[in-house]
Amino acid sequence: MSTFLARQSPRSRRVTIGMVVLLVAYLASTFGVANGSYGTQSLVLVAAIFAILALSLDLVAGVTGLYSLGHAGLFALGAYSTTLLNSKFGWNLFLLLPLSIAGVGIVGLVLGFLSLRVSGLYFAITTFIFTLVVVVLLSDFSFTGGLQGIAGPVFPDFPPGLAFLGSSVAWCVGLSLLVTIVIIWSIRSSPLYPVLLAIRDAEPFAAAAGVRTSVMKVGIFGLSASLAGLAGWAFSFLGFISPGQFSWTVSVNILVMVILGGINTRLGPIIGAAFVSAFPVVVSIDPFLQEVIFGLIFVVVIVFFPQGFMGLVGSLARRIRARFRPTAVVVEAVEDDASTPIAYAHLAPQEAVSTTRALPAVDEVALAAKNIVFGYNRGVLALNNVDMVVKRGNIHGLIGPNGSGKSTLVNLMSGRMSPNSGTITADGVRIERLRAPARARRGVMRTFQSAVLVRELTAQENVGIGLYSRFPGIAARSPIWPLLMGARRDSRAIAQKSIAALTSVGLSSGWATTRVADVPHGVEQLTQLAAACIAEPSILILDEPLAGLSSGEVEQVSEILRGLKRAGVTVIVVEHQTRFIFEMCDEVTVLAAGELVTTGTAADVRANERVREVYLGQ
Amino acid sequence: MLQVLLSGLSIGAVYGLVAMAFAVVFYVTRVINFATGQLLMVAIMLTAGLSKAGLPDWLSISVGLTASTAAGVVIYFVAVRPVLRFDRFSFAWLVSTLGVAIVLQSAAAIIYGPTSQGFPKLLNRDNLVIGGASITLQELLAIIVAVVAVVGFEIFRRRTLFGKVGMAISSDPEMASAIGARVTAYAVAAFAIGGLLAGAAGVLIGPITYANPYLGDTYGITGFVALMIGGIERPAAAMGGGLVLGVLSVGANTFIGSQASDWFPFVVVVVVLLLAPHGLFASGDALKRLASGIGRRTATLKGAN
Amino acid sequence: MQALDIAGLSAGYGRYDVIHDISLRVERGEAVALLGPNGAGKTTVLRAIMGMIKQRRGQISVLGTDVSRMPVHLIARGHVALVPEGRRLFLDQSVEDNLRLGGLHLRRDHERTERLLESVFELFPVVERYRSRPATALSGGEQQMVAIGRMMMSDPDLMLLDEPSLGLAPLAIEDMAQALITLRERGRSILLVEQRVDLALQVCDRIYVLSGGRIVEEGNSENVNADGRALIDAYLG
Amino acid sequence: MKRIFLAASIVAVSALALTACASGGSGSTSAGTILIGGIAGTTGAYGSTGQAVVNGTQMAIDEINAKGGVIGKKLKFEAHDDGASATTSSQLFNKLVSEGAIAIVGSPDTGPTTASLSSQKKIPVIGAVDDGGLTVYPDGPDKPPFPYAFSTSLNTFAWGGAVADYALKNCKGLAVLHDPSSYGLGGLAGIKLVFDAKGKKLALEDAITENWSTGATVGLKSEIDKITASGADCVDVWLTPQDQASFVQEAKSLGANFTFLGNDETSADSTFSDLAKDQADGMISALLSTEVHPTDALKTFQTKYKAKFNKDSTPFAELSYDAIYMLKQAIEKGKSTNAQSLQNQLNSITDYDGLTGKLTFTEQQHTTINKDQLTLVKFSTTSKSWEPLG
Repeated sequence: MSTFLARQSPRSRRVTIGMVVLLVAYLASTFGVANGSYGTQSLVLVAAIFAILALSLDLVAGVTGLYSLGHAGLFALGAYSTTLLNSKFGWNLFLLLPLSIAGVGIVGLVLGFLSLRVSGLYFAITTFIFTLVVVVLLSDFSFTGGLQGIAGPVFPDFPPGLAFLGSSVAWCVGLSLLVTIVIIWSIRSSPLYPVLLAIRDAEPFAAAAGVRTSVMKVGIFGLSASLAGLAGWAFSFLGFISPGQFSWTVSVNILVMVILGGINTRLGPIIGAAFVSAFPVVVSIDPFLQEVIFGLIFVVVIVFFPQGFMGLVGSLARRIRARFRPTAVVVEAVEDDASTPIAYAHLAPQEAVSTTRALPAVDEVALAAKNIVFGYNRGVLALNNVDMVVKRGNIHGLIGPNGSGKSTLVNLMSGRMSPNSGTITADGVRIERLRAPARARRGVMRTFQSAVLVRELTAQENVGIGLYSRFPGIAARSPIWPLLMGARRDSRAIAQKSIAALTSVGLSSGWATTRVADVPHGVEQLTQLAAACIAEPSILILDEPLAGLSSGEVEQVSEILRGLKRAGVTVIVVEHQTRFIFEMCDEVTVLAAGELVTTGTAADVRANERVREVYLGQ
Repeated sequence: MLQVLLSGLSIGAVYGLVAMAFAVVFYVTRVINFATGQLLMVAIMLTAGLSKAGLPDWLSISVGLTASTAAGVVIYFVAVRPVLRFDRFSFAWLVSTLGVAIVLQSAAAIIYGPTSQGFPKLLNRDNLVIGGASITLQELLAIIVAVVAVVGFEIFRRRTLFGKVGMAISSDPEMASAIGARVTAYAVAAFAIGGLLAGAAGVLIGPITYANPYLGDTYGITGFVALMIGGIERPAAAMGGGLVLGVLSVGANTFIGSQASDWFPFVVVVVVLLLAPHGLFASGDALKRLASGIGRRTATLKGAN
Repeated sequence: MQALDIAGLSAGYGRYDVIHDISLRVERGEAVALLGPNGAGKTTVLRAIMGMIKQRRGQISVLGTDVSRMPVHLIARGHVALVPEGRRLFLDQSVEDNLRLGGLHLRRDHERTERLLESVFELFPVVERYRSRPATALSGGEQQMVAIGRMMMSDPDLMLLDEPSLGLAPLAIEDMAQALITLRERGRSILLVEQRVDLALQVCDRIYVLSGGRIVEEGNSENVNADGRALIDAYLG
Repeated sequence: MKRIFLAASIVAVSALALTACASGGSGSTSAGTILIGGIAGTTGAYGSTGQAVVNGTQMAIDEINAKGGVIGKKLKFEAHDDGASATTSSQLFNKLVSEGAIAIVGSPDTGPTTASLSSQKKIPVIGAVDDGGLTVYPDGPDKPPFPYAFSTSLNTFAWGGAVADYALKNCKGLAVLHDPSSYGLGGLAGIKLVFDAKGKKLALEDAITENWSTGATVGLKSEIDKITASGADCVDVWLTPQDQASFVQEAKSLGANFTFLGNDETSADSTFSDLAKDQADGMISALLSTEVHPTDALKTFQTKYKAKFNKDSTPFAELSYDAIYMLKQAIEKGKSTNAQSLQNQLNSITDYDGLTGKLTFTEQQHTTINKDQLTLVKFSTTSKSWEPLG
């Protein structure tokens, strides 16, 4: 142990010690509960089971932005399948553990797949109906015990030698919660977490980074469902199950727990679950008055602390910290920076981006769009028979007046949309029907006109999202991420590469740890550029990279582009600032009103009469 | 058959009014008021209480409706506005409106006691026989009120300037305020109309269900399911969903079996959501959209290969 | 009394300011252009005037009234109207309804509303032809005219236009420029955000150039035409 | 990092606190009192029944304590509201058992939960265990009951049997509308037991899902046609009093000429007759014979109850009162509060002279009230009361 600790850095050593302390404390309290009175046990165990549900819901609702009201139904499936298969068919309870986790997980995958055709509120509604249907089925069939329910299986006691451990059910529930906490907290500390937030807040960005967002959403919902199955399995040992315990109000209550405790926080769902489930049992006053107070607490907490208990704790903590260390508040430091020019790190263009994929064969065609036709729903054609051929290793400009179809063409090339007709090839392979993530995996990366980043994450974490497709198995490994040596190494590698990428676009390390919500526009744009460069693309498409940048920052971007060119990356730039385009680009394509005007060198284009006409408005 | 249709429509009208109460609020504010069922309950309890105290029925009913309308407005100011001011896109109103629902329900139980109380019979004694099917005048009134509500609302929405401002707020609240529309006033109005519609549903169903503080849950949920069937985007569609739900429940009861009214409507809801995820009446032609949807999907599948 | 007087305005979204210490004014009957590259903060200035974002510092007065803390709808009723970026018509409603909604606070003055409607139709005959069509059915240029018409319907003293030329065919742009000139000649004050310098110079008396959220240049259109051409080029390539 | 330590210390502190609670909890009853737990839904639409149960129990306990308690110890009654929630009910059951309760009274609304937990935890559940019937005999009237559930409650089997007896004598055909919970199914089982014994069949049986808290079932009207079609002239409406009232009114306003029969709830309080008003006339139900012909003891109890709680006593108060005295007898005979001893002693109580009649438990019989203790009654609007039939 000591040698293991000695090998770690001081920070990670502290983290490890902290984790061990936390684990020991957790097991000690489980021991305490297991040896406590029945009353304490039933109180804590019900709260713990709802904590599992709340944590699993927070993963889909808080982190991934899918407000599920199907968790009571999934919970019911876990509890009923365990009870029925055990009592009617005599299946072993420990065999039923993996079965109910997997079974409910599969139901979750199917439900997620069907529901994700709709998003936002409609996702909530579809999953809500799922809960209603499950409960109606459970109440109407006689083998489920109908409305009155059915007694759950009895969990085997510990063998005599272990009897000092106390109630076996308490350990069963305690360990189930522990597993859930480990999984959820691991995901929260893994590189998957920023990716999930990106799916929630900036889906195009995630897709452009190579994340198959819809697959990911279904997968995360499936994982969350299997945790609800685990909760159901454990719940069946608490005594008695009946349809009323899994009604739609329970679904809503779980969401209430998450929101009341603090959505998208580590401890919030647990606190919310403990409060909501324990309140009616612990507070014994006039029962009607108790209900009134319960309702009032909902309203008051949400109205005054819309981010729930954790929001309250957070603001208190900030206030206390501010009192003791007023200068250390990061936000203030940033606001000071706002008025001064962005602090750039020393530029090291030659190291800007190292790419191993691009081959410097200038005459070869990197990307070719041929005969592209595209129209939005039955309207006029946004692009009519447009050709664009980009040579390898070139910087290729794409210009045209507003509304000429530049952004549309970029979206077609990067895979946000597919053309009505025409072909797009990258490195000789047809890609026009591939979705954005698949194109990203083929080395076609892009940035967006106005940066779409996850505002609550730091610049460094945002850049790390760009590496998603470069580190295999991030999603699969995320549930036990901190426990894997290789994964921790990957985390460090991702952090280092992200910082390096930020440095290579000229952002000093101070910006790396600042939330994107707090950085100025220029830094956000450069962060986005770093996120696209970090995955070592062979073709990089930049959609108005200069939008909103100061002249110093424009020079910065020029420098980065030159570095990319040296590294052999093919770059396509859409930009309004024609001076920049003419200076930087080997070739320039001009569009106007959805049609190709010309393609040629800067000098050719400048001299072209039609270009002057349509573009410069003369 | 006609009997099923008439009975179904009459109960569906009540579901539809509750669904419309949800939808009107959602239309303007993008908020689902989870205390809508409790507004129905407020109207029922007050009407019953005042009528028992000796007030004439019409006066009790008007006080009941006024109270549910006012309660709707109070919910907006207490539970919705502060939440939306903090974050326009948060779902926190889910918790706060639910909290109000619990408070209203428990307060009613404290005041009136938890057991059911009598409700004025109104028109429930008088029967009308149409083509072999019988319907009470109260049920007929429910259908009429529903028709008036939906037609009136649509005329108001499409033909009056106020209605058009409402539409504008619904589609782009910020731009609507930039042409001088008082978005807050419209939100208040929406909550008031929601309260009135829910209250009307209460008065119409009261003679059958009697007055009970826990009625809000029962009708809140059926109204919500009706909303799902019809589609949440347009109040008129919500009413359509209510009528469909009513006819389906009564039809299932008559033709399949008494308990089929529990599950059959949900089967329909599932089918509806699979075919038209945004509800049956969400936009004119669900089937056409379905066909084009399938076409699109096969196209993308082909593309993926 | 100026149509618009902005002093020391800083504003933005979230924690961060997009525009810093902006001061500008529009005299009555004057057309002023706000130029600058994408992301310079032009739209933010318009949104701040309209009350659509909270400003952190500074003062905005319209016709001598301080509107800094006023809610949006009151500013709109105080004779300011906006043609926003992307037009933002009420797409599910007819062209005529869109126009009449623009004249919301004049609803009691039927005569004036009808007169304004006539003047919109006079300026944009094509809009009259499509008056009963839903706004979605119109092309981009036609929608832009409806958006300008909607702004005119409130009979505003100060007109804010955000890139009205966006997505328009060259001919339509010319029509629109003429319409704006007509409006200015009728004594309206105009603040025009535009990327097309030629259009801005054609319509406006004075310009401000915005970059990185700050005003970096101001001057008369003639001066800019004469010797400021280089300056504009510096910004727009 | 800081957060982790913070979290760790929170967990550690709460662990200590919980262990402290745990050690404090178990010893509290040994100091000369006997704890009896109570679980009853005292809120919700069904709350008045729960309140009656709590009040009746409390009266018995106060009386016993006033006379010096049981085997030298005072009784202590701790009742909680389960809000008609099975989860809360199991939590409360565990809580009360852990505090040392020797028996649990109730629950009148989550009986299936308390009855099945009683056999799991081997702690007697007594008194108003829902409405007897299937709650106590989960596998049907002819199978063994839950070994630790001793119901003195109104018994759906008994009421079903009494109603069936009436129907066999007076009706051409009987239709039963019942709710699908153990309550309605219990009534149905009681009716069928009598019909099967005579080789008769029901004209119609239909399960109606109703919201137990409010009734408020709206699809009842379409049942009227089904009943007419089945040829039945009598209808037993085994639903909530609200739904009974609503159904009777609808049927009568449509001119259907049925004889309406009720269940134990119909005549238990005034809910039905208040709601149905004039239409309540002629409704047939059954009452405990002791209610119809009250004994002196019952009259005294009812007066005292009214004086104490300012409410009329209901059978639920009376039968809970009886349950406590039967428990007292069991404790005294066995001289122990041990669960095993209580079970044995309760099983051997014969003809206890209670407010609700002569009460007997045996190993097979875990409900005290059977159909022989009932008197059929009919509601009269003129006297505004339930009058015994012939």
